[in-house]
Amino acid sequence: MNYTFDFNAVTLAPLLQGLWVSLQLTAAANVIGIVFGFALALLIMSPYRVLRLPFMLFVEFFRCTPAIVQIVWIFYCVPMLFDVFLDPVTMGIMALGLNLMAFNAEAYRASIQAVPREQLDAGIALGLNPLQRVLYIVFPTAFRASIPVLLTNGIVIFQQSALVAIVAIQDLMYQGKTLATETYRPIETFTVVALIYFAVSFPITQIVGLLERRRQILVS
Amino acid sequence: MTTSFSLPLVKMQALHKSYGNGAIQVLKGIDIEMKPGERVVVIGPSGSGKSTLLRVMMGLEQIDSGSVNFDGKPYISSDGAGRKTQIDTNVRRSIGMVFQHYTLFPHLNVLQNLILAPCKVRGEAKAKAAARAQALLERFGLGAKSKAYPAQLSGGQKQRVAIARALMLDPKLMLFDEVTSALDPELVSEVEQVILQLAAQDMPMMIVTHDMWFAKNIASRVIFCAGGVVVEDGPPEQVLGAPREERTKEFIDRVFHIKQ
Amino acid sequence: MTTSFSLPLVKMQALHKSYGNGAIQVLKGIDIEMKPGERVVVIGPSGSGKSTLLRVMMGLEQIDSGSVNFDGKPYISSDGAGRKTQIDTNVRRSIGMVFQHYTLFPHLNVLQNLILAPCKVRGEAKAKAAARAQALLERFGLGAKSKAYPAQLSGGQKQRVAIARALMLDPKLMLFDEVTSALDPELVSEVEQVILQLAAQDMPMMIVTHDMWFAKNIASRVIFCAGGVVVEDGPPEQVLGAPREERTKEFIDRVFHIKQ
Amino acid sequence: MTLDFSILLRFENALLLGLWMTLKLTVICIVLGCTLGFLVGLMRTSRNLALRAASGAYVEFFRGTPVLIQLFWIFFCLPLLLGVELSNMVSGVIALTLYMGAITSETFRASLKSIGREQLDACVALGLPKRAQVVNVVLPQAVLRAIPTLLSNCVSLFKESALVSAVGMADLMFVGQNISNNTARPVEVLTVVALIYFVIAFPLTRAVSLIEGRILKKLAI
Amino acid sequence: QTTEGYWQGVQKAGTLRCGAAVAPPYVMRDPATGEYSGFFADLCKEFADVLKVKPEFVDTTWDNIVAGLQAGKWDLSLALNRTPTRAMAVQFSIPAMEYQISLAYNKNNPKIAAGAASVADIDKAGVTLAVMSGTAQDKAISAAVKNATVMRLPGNDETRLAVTSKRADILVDASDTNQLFTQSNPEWAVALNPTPALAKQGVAFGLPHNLSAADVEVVDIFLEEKVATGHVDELIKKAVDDVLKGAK
Ligand SMILES: Nc1ncnc2c1ncn2[C@@H]1O[C@H](COP(=O)(O)OP(=O)(O)OP(=O)(O)O)[C@@H](O)[C@H]1O
Ligand SMILES: Nc1ncnc2c1ncn2[C@@H]1O[C@H](COP(=O)(O)OP(=O)(O)OP(=O)(O)O)[C@@H](O)[C@H]1O
Ligand SMILES: [Mg+2]
Ligand SMILES: [Mg+2]
Repeated sequence: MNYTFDFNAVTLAPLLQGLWVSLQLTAAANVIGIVFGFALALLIMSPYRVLRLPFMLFVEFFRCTPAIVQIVWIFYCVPMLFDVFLDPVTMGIMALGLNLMAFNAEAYRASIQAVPREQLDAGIALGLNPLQRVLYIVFPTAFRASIPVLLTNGIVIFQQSALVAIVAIQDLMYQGKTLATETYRPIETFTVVALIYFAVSFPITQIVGLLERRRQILVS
Repeated sequence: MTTSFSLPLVKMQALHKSYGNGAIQVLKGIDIEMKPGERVVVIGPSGSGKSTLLRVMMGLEQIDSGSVNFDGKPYISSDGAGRKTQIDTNVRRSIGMVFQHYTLFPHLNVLQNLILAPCKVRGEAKAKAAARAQALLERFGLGAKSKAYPAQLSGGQKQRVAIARALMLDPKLMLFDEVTSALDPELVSEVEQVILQLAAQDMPMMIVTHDMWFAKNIASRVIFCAGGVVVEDGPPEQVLGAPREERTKEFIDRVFHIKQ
Repeated sequence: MTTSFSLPLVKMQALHKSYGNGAIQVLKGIDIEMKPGERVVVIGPSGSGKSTLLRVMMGLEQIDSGSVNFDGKPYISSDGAGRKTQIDTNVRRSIGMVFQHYTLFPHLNVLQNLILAPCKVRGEAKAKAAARAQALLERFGLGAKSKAYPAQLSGGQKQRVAIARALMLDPKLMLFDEVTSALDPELVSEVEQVILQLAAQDMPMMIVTHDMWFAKNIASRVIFCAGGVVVEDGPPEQVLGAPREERTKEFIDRVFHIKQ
Repeated sequence: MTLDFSILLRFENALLLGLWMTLKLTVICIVLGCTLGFLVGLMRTSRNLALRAASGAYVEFFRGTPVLIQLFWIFFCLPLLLGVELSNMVSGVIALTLYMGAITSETFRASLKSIGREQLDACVALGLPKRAQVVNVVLPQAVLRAIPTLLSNCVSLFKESALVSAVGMADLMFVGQNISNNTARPVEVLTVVALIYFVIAFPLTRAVSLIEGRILKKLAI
Repeated sequence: QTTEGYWQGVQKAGTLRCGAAVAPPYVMRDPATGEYSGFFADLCKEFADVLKVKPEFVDTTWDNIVAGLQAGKWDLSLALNRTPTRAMAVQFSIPAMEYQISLAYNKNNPKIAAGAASVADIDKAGVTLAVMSGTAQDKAISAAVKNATVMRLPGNDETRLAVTSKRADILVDASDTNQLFTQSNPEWAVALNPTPALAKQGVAFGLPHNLSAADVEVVDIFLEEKVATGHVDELIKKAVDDVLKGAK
């Protein structure tokens, strides 16, 4: 290896600016994913076929196509088809939020279905009405059970947010690419960018691991 | 209690129940009358429908046909024409049930588990319900555990909390479905003592158990079910000690080993 | 058996065992001698170290100090200086064990479960092992199940297969750790019958059980353990029927309810 | 605007060619990635601290950074660092294999961990030699239990492979964008590209739940 | 012999690897076959003939066309503008032609005043300029605008898509490239060559950093002749014709 490193070329300011955008995208997408994902979960579990089917299709579509295709599609095709023009960051939030919604809906569904039937039986035996059973038994237990998956999905979306660089939203990846082409120092730039992503994700994955271990102890 | 002693507390008539759209016939015509103050122990082979019977009584299952009256009022009925079972939810509230697997709500602590139903169902004030709950817990030797979460309790403690929770609604009938069979042998008796304590106060109950000693000590009447029908019904000395039916005898010998 | 009858089959000396680097002392000096043909039932409160004792005998656990001789040969030993426990794996092969939770290999069918060890350990020919296995299964009333997978069997059937699997290696001692306590009450006796059948052939065994009837019928000797030591040791009539130690009596009363 | 999907017929071959590249890349990386993942999964449960730390760092890093940056890094930095020339295909295979290895190692680790201690106790009680314990008891169960998650991992890889278009590999996504530029019909082209991905991935996800049900039933877990 | 020339090495390998990112009419990729055309691609083929090796086009993007050369993924990059900063990372041949930057836009777009002629006229807040990330036009426009937003996209496909889908207002590209774009979208697309000119640079082959002066000279001499004889102009004309024919 005859390469001489020069990390001085990597100016942190634009990268941190980009990180700020990435974090904003991630946070907003997570709000959408966590809130509307739950509504979506209820819809795909609806007893009515006509209601259930279109939303199931929606979920499966987002789960079974590459995120980059979704982002490019939403970015270019939505304006052409529907004549709506939103600023790029809003579009990015929409794309990532819809994607996360689909994945979170699945997580919610799984944990709602995992609420043991006995818990509901106990609710009936205690005279709780159906709404009270959902409110006081199903929601709290299901939500708690889904927290680790929601967090994991949240981190995944942080990483997927790098894809918006391809549609020129000025996130961390975009700033990294720009810096790399400006300075002709791709190794240093991409290494620093990767480390920044890692520095944000890693602590959260550790927290998820901790939560999961604690849950296992609680459940057993 | 307001009911006159001659009226039955529970009157089941021709109960039929199947699973899988009639594929598995579980109850094939059950008629049981239970007087107030009676403690009925139900025994029978695995799969004979004991749990199903209790679940029907609790209003947890649809029935195919038959009816149940409770305390003189119609409670459950189905005309057998495939329509939904009619269950009177007001009547249902006067029945309490404890299950084999601890069904405490894991996200609530002991006190919260106890006061959830009184507050939400009857709109009782939190403080008042909490005071009643604490008193009940003291009585069951769990006074110190009111802030603990279910995961921090032993199996026996969980079952005692579950019993206390059911009692918070002042039930007129308690159902117990193998409440000790998931417990370590050493923890069985602490739960059984609590139920015996209730029995001493003349609480009417229906109990499914495999514990011979407990059955003998708690029952005022024993019913042996097999194949979805009542095979033998009588005082414990008869059904457990000197069964008249061959099937009862064979079952008692096999499960309780008592005769050897 | 080649051993002369005066020699002990098992001789445990000053067994000490702790978990968590000495934090939890489980066995605090156990000395048990067992003669060939003896059937020792071990009883005691939960956490008293019964399972640990059997696991040590099976060579599944390291010990802190002490030794076990088997059939006159040194089998397990540890000098207490923190060095690894010495376990003679050849001797270990002459001991069989059945656990509380069916530990059949779920991806192998019944026959494959039975012949895995003989083929891999002793290099027995597949056909020969299969023939022996089939014969054993017939004897245990499982002749028709040899192609079934564990998931397709009832709990009682699984435990009988587990016993057959252990017998395939012609053990000189069998260990049973609460083999019926995870079973439905009705399935208990089919497993106990199989063990009684082995007892009738003078198979030496050590059994942990909470089933009073079974303990009485199988034991030639009962040991009551508590707090990591042997509290009482004697014939079943004594330990179960008229215990000399206060702790034994209290335990028997509580767990077996027999005295009430 | 009016949509006209018929223009895509002219590019049937191009799309198939792109799909072929995507599938080739996916299949190669599945094979290599699963192998790597299995070895790393074993390393992560190893008693050797150095092995554990190294494999842990690898997995955490690849799970903690976007695949896009991994691709960029391996495409443009790795050759410089190693001082060797790597073709696009080789770079793509390396990048996606490392990604796949990281996610499957977690799958294998979980499935190894899910084999209860009782199974190993039973092995000892039966006197099984170490080799038979691993080959006849642990491995088959670990692989069986891992299958459903491995399949999901494969679907993920298939989807992530679309990212190689960003570094200029002519996969399905790249070809799609190329066509959309030439025909000025992005809506039709991108929609069809998305549908192609969907048509392949969806049955696979269905298969996952089917197989999962079977395995759960068979092993009665 | 101590050092063997770079091109001898290529001859030994048997193929000349050319890094190609799309920018019609310089470099074009037929989506149906994946084959490359355009006049720089033609030049590359002719240079391969000189070396008596097969040309091989490696797909890439404008973002990576320098990095790929640095990483040794190919032997020369097609249609690279000569800029001083790039020259610090890679080497250049002599220019094959001069290029300038034009601005293409939708003539119905209210944000762009009718008489716009200079960069200053369109440099307003709210105006988005789409440009291929990492290209010379990217560098030039980024330096020139103060108020408008620059939207850097990975390739020609995306920049055109951005303007077509109205995600961006103006497409900043080489004037030849933009001319092709307006000619194939005559209903709405127009282009203007800003005055003063944004950049006048030579377009050349990008060459690895470690090439010796003698190796660079091989390419220079090859190009010198093609330019002088007017052969390059012929190739350009042919490429433009091809594009316009294909659009119909
Ligand atoms: N939800 C269900 N769907 C289908 N079949 C069921 C269902 N619940 C119970 N059954 C079947 O109904 C029959 C009676 O079950 P039940 O649980 O009432 O028996 P049990 O007498 O309580 O047995 P055990 O002593 O094992 O608890 C069994 O054959 C069982 O398989
Ligand atoms: N792997 C382990 N790590 C730490 N402590 C353990 C472990 N296994 C057992 N123990 C502890 O050792 C003690 C004895 O356990 P053991 O299982 O031998 O009791 P037991 O007599 O078999 O009880 P039971 O009747 O409940 O089966 C208990 O306090 C238990 O918590
Ligand atoms: Mg039952
Ligand atoms: Mg034990």
